[in-house]
Amino acid sequence: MDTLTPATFDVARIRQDFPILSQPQARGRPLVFLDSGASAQKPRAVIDAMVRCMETAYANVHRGAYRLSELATDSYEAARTATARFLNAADAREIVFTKNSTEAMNLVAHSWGRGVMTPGQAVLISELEHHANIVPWQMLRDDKGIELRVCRVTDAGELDMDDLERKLADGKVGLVAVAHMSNVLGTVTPVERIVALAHAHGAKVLFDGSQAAVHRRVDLQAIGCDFYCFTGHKLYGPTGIGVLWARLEHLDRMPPFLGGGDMISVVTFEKSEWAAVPAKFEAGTPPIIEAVGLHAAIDYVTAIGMPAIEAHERSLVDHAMGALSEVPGLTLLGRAQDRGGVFAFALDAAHPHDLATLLDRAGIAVRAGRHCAEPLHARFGLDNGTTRASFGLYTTKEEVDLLARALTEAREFFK
Amino acid sequence: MDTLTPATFDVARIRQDFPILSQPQARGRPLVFLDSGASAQKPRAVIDAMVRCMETAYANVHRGAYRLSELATDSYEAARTATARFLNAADAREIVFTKNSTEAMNLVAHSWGRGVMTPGQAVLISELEHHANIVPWQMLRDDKGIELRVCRVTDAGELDMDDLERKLADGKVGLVAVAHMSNVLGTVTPVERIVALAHAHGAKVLFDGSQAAVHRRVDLQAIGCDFYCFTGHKLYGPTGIGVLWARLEHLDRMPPFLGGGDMISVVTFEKSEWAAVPAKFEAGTPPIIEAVGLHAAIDYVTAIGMPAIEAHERSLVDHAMGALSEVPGLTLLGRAQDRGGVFAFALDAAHPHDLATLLDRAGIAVRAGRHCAEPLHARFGLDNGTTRASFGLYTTKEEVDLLARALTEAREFFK
Amino acid sequence: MSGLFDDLRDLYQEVILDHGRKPRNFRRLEDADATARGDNPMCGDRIELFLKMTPDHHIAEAAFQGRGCAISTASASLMTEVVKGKTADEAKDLGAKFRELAMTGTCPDCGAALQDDMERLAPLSGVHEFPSRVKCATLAWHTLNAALDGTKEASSE
Amino acid sequence: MSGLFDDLRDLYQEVILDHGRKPRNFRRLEDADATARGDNPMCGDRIELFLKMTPDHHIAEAAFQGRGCAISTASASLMTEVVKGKTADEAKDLGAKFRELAMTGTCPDCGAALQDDMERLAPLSGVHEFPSRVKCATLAWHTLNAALDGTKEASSE
Ligand SMILES: Cc1ncc(COP(=O)(O)O)c(C=O)c1O
Ligand SMILES: Cc1ncc(COP(=O)(O)O)c(C=O)c1O
Repeated sequence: MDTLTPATFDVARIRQDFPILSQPQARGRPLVFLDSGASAQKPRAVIDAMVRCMETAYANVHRGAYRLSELATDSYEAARTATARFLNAADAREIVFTKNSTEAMNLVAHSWGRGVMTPGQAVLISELEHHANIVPWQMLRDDKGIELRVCRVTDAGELDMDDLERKLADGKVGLVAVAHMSNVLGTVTPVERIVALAHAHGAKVLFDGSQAAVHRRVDLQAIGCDFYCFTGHKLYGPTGIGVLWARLEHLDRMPPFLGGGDMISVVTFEKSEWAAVPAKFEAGTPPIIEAVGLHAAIDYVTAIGMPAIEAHERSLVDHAMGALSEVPGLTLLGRAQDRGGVFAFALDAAHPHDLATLLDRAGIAVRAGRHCAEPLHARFGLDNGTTRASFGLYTTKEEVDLLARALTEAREFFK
Repeated sequence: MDTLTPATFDVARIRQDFPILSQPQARGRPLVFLDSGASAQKPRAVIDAMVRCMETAYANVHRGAYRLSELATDSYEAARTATARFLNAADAREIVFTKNSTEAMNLVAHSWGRGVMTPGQAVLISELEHHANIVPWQMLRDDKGIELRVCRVTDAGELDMDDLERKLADGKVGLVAVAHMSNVLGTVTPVERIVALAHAHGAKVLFDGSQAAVHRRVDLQAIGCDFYCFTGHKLYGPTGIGVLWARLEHLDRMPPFLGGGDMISVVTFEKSEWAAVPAKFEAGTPPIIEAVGLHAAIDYVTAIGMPAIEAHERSLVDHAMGALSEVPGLTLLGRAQDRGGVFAFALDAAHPHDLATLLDRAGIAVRAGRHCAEPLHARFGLDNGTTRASFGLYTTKEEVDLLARALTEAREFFK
Repeated sequence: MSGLFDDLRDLYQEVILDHGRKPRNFRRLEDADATARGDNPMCGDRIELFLKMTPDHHIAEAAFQGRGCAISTASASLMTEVVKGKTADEAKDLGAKFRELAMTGTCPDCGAALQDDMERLAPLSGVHEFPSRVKCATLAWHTLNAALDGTKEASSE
Repeated sequence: MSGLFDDLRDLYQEVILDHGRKPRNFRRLEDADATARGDNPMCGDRIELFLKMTPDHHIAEAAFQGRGCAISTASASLMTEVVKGKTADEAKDLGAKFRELAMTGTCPDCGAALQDDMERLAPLSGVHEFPSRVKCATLAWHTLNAALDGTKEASSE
């Protein structure tokens, strides 16, 4: 599969873009960062853009009557345009900046769920969701009498599409909300098919792209969904910024979520009139410096090329499937056909938490636990959680090999 | 009043801490930044702390089983502790990080307003509020049948305390929510008296400290209120982070606002159990880099000393009152006894927007409009808005003088 | 200090200041055939526009009321002058050209037919250097479109 | 690669690994006088603790069930051994001292009276170098307090 990686993708050079990767860790060991699925490291370009914003072009945005504020407004809106282009959205006004993807999904649950859906309708999620795509719908269910349905996941860790169709059949589902890529199984879900099925049954579709948008080119026009979200810090950008995309017609219908400055056009004590989209959903001072950082992150991955990133990752995934399958006593969670660089596993001899502590000593940063996907772990009978290794564009095959060797040795340690 | 400024407060030296202040502006003019009330500039210490976090110690927080994640968690929690100390809060768990103060007030409106208050109760705000402290309560009113009362403001721009008491008298007010300092009038409200009155009538008290926390030492134990909030970017910190403080007993009673990762202890599809405070209110990946930046900002102002900052500002305010009173045709909005460095004014010959454009050409950054306080401008019959100059700790008397001279000349220009 | 604002004479030409101070056609037309309200929520500018049409669908009279900065007031004032005698389509076309002028400072394809009108509006071309002020200059024209289309409300956000 | 984890023998001493693999008193006591559940929500560790008391209020027997990492399992296992024969106050005092040991690696004021018990627990002192693991070691002791106080639930967040 190596041939899929274009010659231009030089992982050694890419690693030099990330200052933290050359920071010596405890006892001089290099950092082997295999937790990018939780949050990715930041390239120099992102750090520099944020610094430049703060050192030369910072002011609050909008309403600014002076040059510096216009500059800041332009930077902020340029980030919106870049985000729209990154997702191939039809209109930059369809991009709402939130604080993370959790807020994006809560926004939809509040504003679409409480403002547009009606009691008796259902939301259909799946067993492989992150808590961010479970809890807001539970709150909606308990608050407003919206039914919550859960699509099954097969033993291979894929969405059970028959079950999805069954659960859509009665036409009560108003919204299907599923991950574009699982943060535990690595599974990439068949988004076009989901959209076709859902729309055929009168349901809108939200994809939680928190993981997927990092690993693949997302083309919203091709996918055809209604809502999409992702989060800046996993895309090599800063914390404090997330993205909700929604069709303009949906945003127009939705009541606002947070109230405050910048989201109204007229305020009296009796009544406020909402501003136009997207301002309606961006109350208060937005994440200005973070938008600049996110813009730089988008430019960074776009310059490398999402297809090249995807190809690099595919070859890493194939490599990891081989290397991990040779670790004795290791059970991999999920074996989806279409998957990204996230591997959760259980090792017979060691509790995930003990294992993570051991690996940390070898300089390998992996996460232990249930990765904000408790129901999924329950589904697979793994209440102790799993250990998870997740890749970024800077991950190398050597790191994957080191992980496999360390796992083998860890098993000896605990046996 | 100069004598109130301690010898240690050296504004020239302080200005060197802010890289943007030495950036030459259009046509080589130095930047005269008089819009700190909208958002303040960032000192080198804040920028460096954020860079250091991204270059050497970044990972997602909590649940981390490896050293880097522990480091990041420690930094994040250290920011919480520093914030608690900054406000003299009794317990660091009373600090909830939000994205800005707008979200903080929305959190209270949702979680306290919808979860704890009961229909028939009232929220009492005032005429001098920022939209962030108006709109969430209007939404609560329209959603849940909570009455919204508005305390009058006197012609001097102070809260009408008799009116406040009258509107508390029937005991129906569950929450008084007012600004600690007005972002238009500069008025500092009598927080202790408000708390005494409100508590005597069975109402809880929220102060919007977005402006006040920047200019004065806030001592929550002395103030005695129930909720307090401020926003990072006005305190020389980054965008993307705000602070809600609330008494532990209140936070414990409040249902969560946003649902997602990190805010639950047990999740099944049937039911989720909420995590302990403050995690319950911090769904999703928090503003990690921003918390580090805010911590640096708090350390920065604390090292200078909030009393020194207040004294510097008092002397600036006195100076400005003198200088502006000599500008022909200028009407100052508000003449409160206790006030901070925010001046909104109208010039007879010029519309605020035209005036701001003119001043911008002179390198002076001021804001024109209604400053997210439309009802207040209506109260004073200034539907055209005002021009506003607001000070930071780096503001000098020379800048104030330049403003006054530029206003005088602008009046000539338009006459 | 003297001359601090001299280079702003490009933006605030004498014509602008004059129309800003003493707007023409600044009144309500009680028997208007078309009206619309225009808002610029960011700065609070607001105008109400009144049109009277001739039997053969030309603009017989245009007038406005409202509040705003010198630029939006002057722009509305000049507009009420130049649209007089035009058909709806002609007026809208002129508006489109004017918006181009306001945003870019020039209007390459304005053509000879519009030359006189564009010369009257040219003093406003300075706004293109002040992006946040462009919408002040275009508010009146957005409102004109709304009145002619019967949509009643316009916003220049 | 060999020896990659050698320096982790401080944390995972043979005693810990042994108690982790084969916890002592790992069973339900049907006729317990006191029980409590302990949760560590962050990592999913969970224990259920059972106590039987003597007529004169000493711990006659302690047992537990649940799931957890080697450290939390070993800590619970060791605890059920050392608290036997102690009064509630003695057991709680020992727990407080142990928590100090787990957090700092030492316990200066443990005194001679506790010396034997602390020596049994000493293999767990290595956790103090792993802040995120301290709560694994202390979960059982939090749960013991809950059982003795009758609060039924403990959490080591
Ligand atoms: C008094 C007051 N309250 C609230 C806010 C809102 O702050 P933010 O935009 O950071 O949420 C501001 C600043 O805009 C303010 O001045
Ligand atoms: C699939 C998925 N959804 C949602 C989230 C939540 O993202 P955030 O914490 O940035 O809101 C994550 C990451 O934690 C994720 O992996």
